[in-house]
Amino acid sequence: GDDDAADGGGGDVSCAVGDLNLVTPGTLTVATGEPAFPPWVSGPSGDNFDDPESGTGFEAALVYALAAEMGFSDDQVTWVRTGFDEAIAPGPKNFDFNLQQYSITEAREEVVDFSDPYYVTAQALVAFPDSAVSGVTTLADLKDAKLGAQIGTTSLDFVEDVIDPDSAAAVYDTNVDAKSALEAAQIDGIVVDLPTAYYITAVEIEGTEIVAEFETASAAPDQYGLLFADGNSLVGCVNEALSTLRGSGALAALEDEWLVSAGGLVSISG
Amino acid sequence: MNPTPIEKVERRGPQALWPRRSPHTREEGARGALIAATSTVIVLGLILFVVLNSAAWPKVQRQFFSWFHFKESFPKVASGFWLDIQMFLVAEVLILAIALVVAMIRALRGPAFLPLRIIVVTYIDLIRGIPILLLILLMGFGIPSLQLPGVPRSPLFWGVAALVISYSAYTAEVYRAGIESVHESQRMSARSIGLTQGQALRHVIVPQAVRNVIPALLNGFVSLQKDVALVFVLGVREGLREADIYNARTFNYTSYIAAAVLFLLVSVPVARFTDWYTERDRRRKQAMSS
Amino acid sequence: MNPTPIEKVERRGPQALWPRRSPHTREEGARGALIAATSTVIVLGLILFVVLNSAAWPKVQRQFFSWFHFKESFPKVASGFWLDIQMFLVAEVLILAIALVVAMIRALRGPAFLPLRIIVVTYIDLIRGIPILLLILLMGFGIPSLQLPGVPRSPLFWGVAALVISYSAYTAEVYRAGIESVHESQRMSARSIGLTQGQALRHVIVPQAVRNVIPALLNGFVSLQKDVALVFVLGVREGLREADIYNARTFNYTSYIAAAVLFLLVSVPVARFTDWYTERDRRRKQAMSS
Amino acid sequence: MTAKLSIQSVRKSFDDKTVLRDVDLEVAAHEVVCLIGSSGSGKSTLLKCINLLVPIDAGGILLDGEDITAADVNPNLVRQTMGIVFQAFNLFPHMRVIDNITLGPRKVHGVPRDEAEERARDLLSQFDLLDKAEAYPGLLSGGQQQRVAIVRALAVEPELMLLDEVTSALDPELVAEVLNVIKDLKGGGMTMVIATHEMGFARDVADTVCFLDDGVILERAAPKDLFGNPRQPRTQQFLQRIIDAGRL
Amino acid sequence: MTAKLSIQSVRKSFDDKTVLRDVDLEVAAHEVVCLIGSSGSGKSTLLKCINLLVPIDAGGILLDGEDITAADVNPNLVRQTMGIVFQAFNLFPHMRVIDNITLGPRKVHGVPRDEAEERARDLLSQFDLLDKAEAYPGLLSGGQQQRVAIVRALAVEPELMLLDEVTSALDPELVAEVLNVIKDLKGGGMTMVIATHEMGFARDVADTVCFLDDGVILERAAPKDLFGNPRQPRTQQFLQRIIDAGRL
Ligand SMILES: Nc1ncnc2c1ncn2[C@@H]1O[C@H](COP(=O)(O)OP(=O)(O)OP(=O)(O)O)[C@@H](O)[C@H]1O
Ligand SMILES: Nc1ncnc2c1ncn2[C@@H]1O[C@H](COP(=O)(O)OP(=O)(O)OP(=O)(O)O)[C@@H](O)[C@H]1O
Ligand SMILES: [Mg+2]
Ligand SMILES: [Mg+2]
Repeated sequence: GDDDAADGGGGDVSCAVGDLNLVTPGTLTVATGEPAFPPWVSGPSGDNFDDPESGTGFEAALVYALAAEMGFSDDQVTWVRTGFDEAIAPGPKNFDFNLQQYSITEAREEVVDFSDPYYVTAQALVAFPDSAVSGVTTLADLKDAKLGAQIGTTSLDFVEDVIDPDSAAAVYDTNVDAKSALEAAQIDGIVVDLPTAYYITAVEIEGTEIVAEFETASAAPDQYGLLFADGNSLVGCVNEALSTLRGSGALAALEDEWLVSAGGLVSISG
Repeated sequence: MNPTPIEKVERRGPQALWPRRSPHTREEGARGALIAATSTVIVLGLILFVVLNSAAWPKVQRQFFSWFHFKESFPKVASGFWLDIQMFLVAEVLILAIALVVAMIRALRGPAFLPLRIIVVTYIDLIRGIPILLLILLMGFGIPSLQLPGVPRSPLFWGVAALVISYSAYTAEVYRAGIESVHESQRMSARSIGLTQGQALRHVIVPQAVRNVIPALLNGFVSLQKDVALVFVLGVREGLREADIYNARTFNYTSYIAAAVLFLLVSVPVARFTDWYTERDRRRKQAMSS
Repeated sequence: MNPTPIEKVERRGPQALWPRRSPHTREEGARGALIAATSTVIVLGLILFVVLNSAAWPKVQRQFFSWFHFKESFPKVASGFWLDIQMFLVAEVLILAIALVVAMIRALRGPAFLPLRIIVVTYIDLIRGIPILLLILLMGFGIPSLQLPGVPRSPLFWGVAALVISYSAYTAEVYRAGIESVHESQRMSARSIGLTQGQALRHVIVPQAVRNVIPALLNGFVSLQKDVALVFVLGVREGLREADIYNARTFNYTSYIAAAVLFLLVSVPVARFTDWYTERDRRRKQAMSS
Repeated sequence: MTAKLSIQSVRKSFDDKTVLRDVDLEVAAHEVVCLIGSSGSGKSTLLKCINLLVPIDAGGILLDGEDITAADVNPNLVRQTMGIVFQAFNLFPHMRVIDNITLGPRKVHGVPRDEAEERARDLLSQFDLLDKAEAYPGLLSGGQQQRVAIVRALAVEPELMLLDEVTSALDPELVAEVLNVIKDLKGGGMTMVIATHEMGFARDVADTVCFLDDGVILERAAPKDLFGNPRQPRTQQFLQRIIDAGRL
Repeated sequence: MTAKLSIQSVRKSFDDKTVLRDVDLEVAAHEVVCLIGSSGSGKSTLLKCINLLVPIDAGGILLDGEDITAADVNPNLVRQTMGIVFQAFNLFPHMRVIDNITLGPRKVHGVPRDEAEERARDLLSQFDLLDKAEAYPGLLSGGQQQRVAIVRALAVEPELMLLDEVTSALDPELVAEVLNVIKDLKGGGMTMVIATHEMGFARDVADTVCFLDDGVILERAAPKDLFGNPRQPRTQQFLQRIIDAGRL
């Protein structure tokens, strides 16, 4: 799986449901995180949270759209949950593909396969209004800031490679811990992808705001892809379905529905 | 170098002399001990007072000590905890047995046993140096992905195996401390009645050694109880993992408190029972005197 | 019950008798030991052979044992590891001291010390029952968010403090095992020459106790060396965290191997040195005989 | 004048086993009392009670007329006025001989190290042990260890010495030396209570001999009376056996 | 006929200290040899060498003409033919008295527990210890402990007994009993090597007495000759001191 995902041989292989290389024949087995967060996976019920089967949330909705495109009915889609390590460990997988905002990088392609990107995001800075970083307008303003990010995200790469602050970024397992550090005033702000930024400022961390959005162009674009076991021939068919969705405008519609951007944010570029 | 005179002794009539219930209870430093205990309690109380009255306490309380979230998370955490207990029991039995064998091999004397001793020391040094998480990942993901025929693939199996391998190395060293604390003359006495090295270890040295290190063994016991949770990286949903999930979902840490309460419910009684038991045993077997 | 006759003894002329270099080297089970050692090596070799020749090995190797990724990740991991060493040194010194005080308080006898003993036992039981990660989170995030004036906010500070509090509880129990393994007659002798309980503990009991549990203390030492890494949950970028970051970025676990190698570079020499030193000390102070 | 040491109706049980039953004993200043009696009769236990190493169940022990078993007495100060040497050698194995001996004087009486060591070396040479000053106890023979234990007890310059079969592990050559040292101590006015199986030694050194039997002092007399003319049948039987064993 | 035990030019050093220098000793079957000598002269070390508990540096030890210090000898089988009782009591503190005694017979000789315990109780009652069978050693008095140690050594029915000052911690009443047991053993043909400070005991029981001095057997003779007419000045001096101590 060193090259393009298409080397599974998608062109030659039939993409009929019966011919697909599936973990459970006839069923599309999709993995996501435990728990999965809005706005990527939401739920219809009270807490609006973590119910992929409801098809609410961007990634959940995307999966059902892809499944339909590939010829699966909704009840032919089953969800499994994986931790980070299970998803990337070598050996057989218990899912056909896994999606939880995995950024596509070259190094990762060595051990797993990614689909074509299904979303490209910008990074955003979240902080309390009275913090040291509120009101910054240039990357240079952030040089002496103490910033945090979640491990394994391109947000972290962005802080390190693009902002490159004087004190190394604090790295957290989860945004929950990052939030606690913010509340403990151990860091000035956290960098997350924009959709997540919207969600956590609105729901999770009372009183925070999106201080700024970073222009995508200034960093390597952060592209999310579906993750497959290394060498999985399914990639080709999924990519086909994905490009159909993109061509038809269905993908953009899903983005609009779930990943609302309010606009009017301060934008910082290099 | 004149001996200090006895202070504050009153003459008493012999009728005051018996019966006495707790003779010479006044130990040196008795007042100091009372002062120390009282001031500890006062200081802790003060800290508690300051914390509880700080402006930000309600927020911290909500995030770490919320009764609501405790009740919410408890059932899930408890159900995962049951798996922890099972893993723990299986692992602990294996660890105590394997570590004992390892420690006994290490304690063998004589050049004939050198190769075995080298193997055992290498094992202990190497395994203790490796972060246990890495061992769990390596065995839990690495071995099944080799897809060797006849080799189990269950992450639970390999996770517990990794814990056993790692903890056995630590526990073997605890046993060794015990073995070395048994006086050499015991080994000699045992050999002199014709026991082999192995028999001497088994019947004479090890039983005394184990008694000598029970608190340290219990340490391993208590920390294994918590470390079984590490198999969560393999995707196993045990108690701490459930607490994690709850925490990630709600951004509230109280679920960890629920997990801690469960751990305490097991570990404290075990520790108290062990202390009571060893103390009783000690009294039965060893007089206060030479 | 007739004694077994001595087997396989040849008559030798007295000229063959001296000088002898290693008298009666043939220990019982010598052949068994050799067989055991050899077969262990053979079995390990076989396992290695099967693993290295399995179809999936190159994949596992690429993800766990890649020389390229080792070189790539090593500098970052090593720089973070330096922070680990610093945290470790500070924490270990505090732990050894605090735990000793705690263990000594626990070892005091007499009703006067009961309140102090209760405080100390509660501390040990409670702290050992709490997952160390929770303690780190609670102290590392909880205390600074109280925003008390004059109280440090640094996650490093509180992370290390949590480690010290947790490890002191475990280490105190190790010391206790040592203290209890010193024979009661030593305490009596010490008291009989007029030492107070505290002096008896300090000059007579504890020095012997520490020697008796050095391997178990070293266990704590080795595992603390790895557990300092846990402050990473507070966002501190130490060695294991750097390995984590590398792994998350590349999905490659070799960075953990780099971390393990660094740990081994410290822990193995320490373990070997300690063994050598205690053995020398033992030889100097304790004859083989009663 | 009150007695130096007065033991009044002391009772002691271990769990369900009564080891001392109403023991009464007066020891005058400068008096040497020897306790004899069969194994298990309670000699060692009585000495430990006097040293407050074993708490008594009932009765009282008075030192210079002061009840040292009273609740408000600091047992440590009491112990500083007594030296005790046990039946088994209880040296500290992690300390050199010289440190074993100077520990008490230095820590309890605050004697400077130099002075304590000088005094210790004097004592060691009296006991023919000067060359062992720097050795660890584990390297000494049994006899050497016991002699060091005696030196250690003497080093705190006690007013009252309690000796528990101190010669039992001693090489007979050295018994004479120990005897002489003890006689010197006696000459210097030391009050002593000595548990012993050496009847010759008791006859030589004791002012009073007490025969203990099953936790009771059955007979108490001057050595020549007790050995020459024992009154209790149990005492007679005990001494007869010793004569049979060639020890008297 | 070859000697039961033949010690040939045995040398032993601990680190830099030489403890045995070319010791030669022949013990015939059924002979009782007593080792006497001052503290530190090497008596205990010699007995441990014979029991192969301490490896020798040079020389040889022959049992029934067979070199038991040869490299191809299993020391365990050798030890099964000897019993040794140490100077200090080395009972196993975690085992009841009866288990201490039966451990050897059961594990080494495979005697069934019932049989071993029956035999052990016989021995215990001979030594007046039957009521202590179920007790743990820590609860026994010193004398009681040492008697149990003797019983334990006898329980494996050895061909050769090595006794290291077995009476030194014993209450004199019991010395006679132990002596009688040892005499019985001698009557039964037991070969024994006994280190002792009890000259009376040596005179009574020994066929031959060896005087050890600084790692060398200076004099070897029948007891009446050695005690009555010692030839070496060092032996005379040693005995004189013992007479002074009232022990001979
Ligand atoms: N701590 C203890 N617990 C229970 N029993 C004990 C304890 N200490 C001593 N004993 C018992 O008390 C009795 C008296 O023991 P003690 O050591 O005082 O005897 P002794 O006269 O000194 O005997 P010996 O001459 O053998 O030294 C013995 O039967 C012994 O088993
Ligand atoms: N393991 C050892 N290491 C070093 N020196 C030792 C060791 N064992 C004994 N020694 C020394 O060897 C010498 C002889 O000791 P040994 O115990 O054989 O004497 P002993 O004749 O039995 O004396 P005692 O009558 O006091 O029991 C002593 O000086 C002793 O210090
Ligand atoms: Mg006694
Ligand atoms: Mg000896």
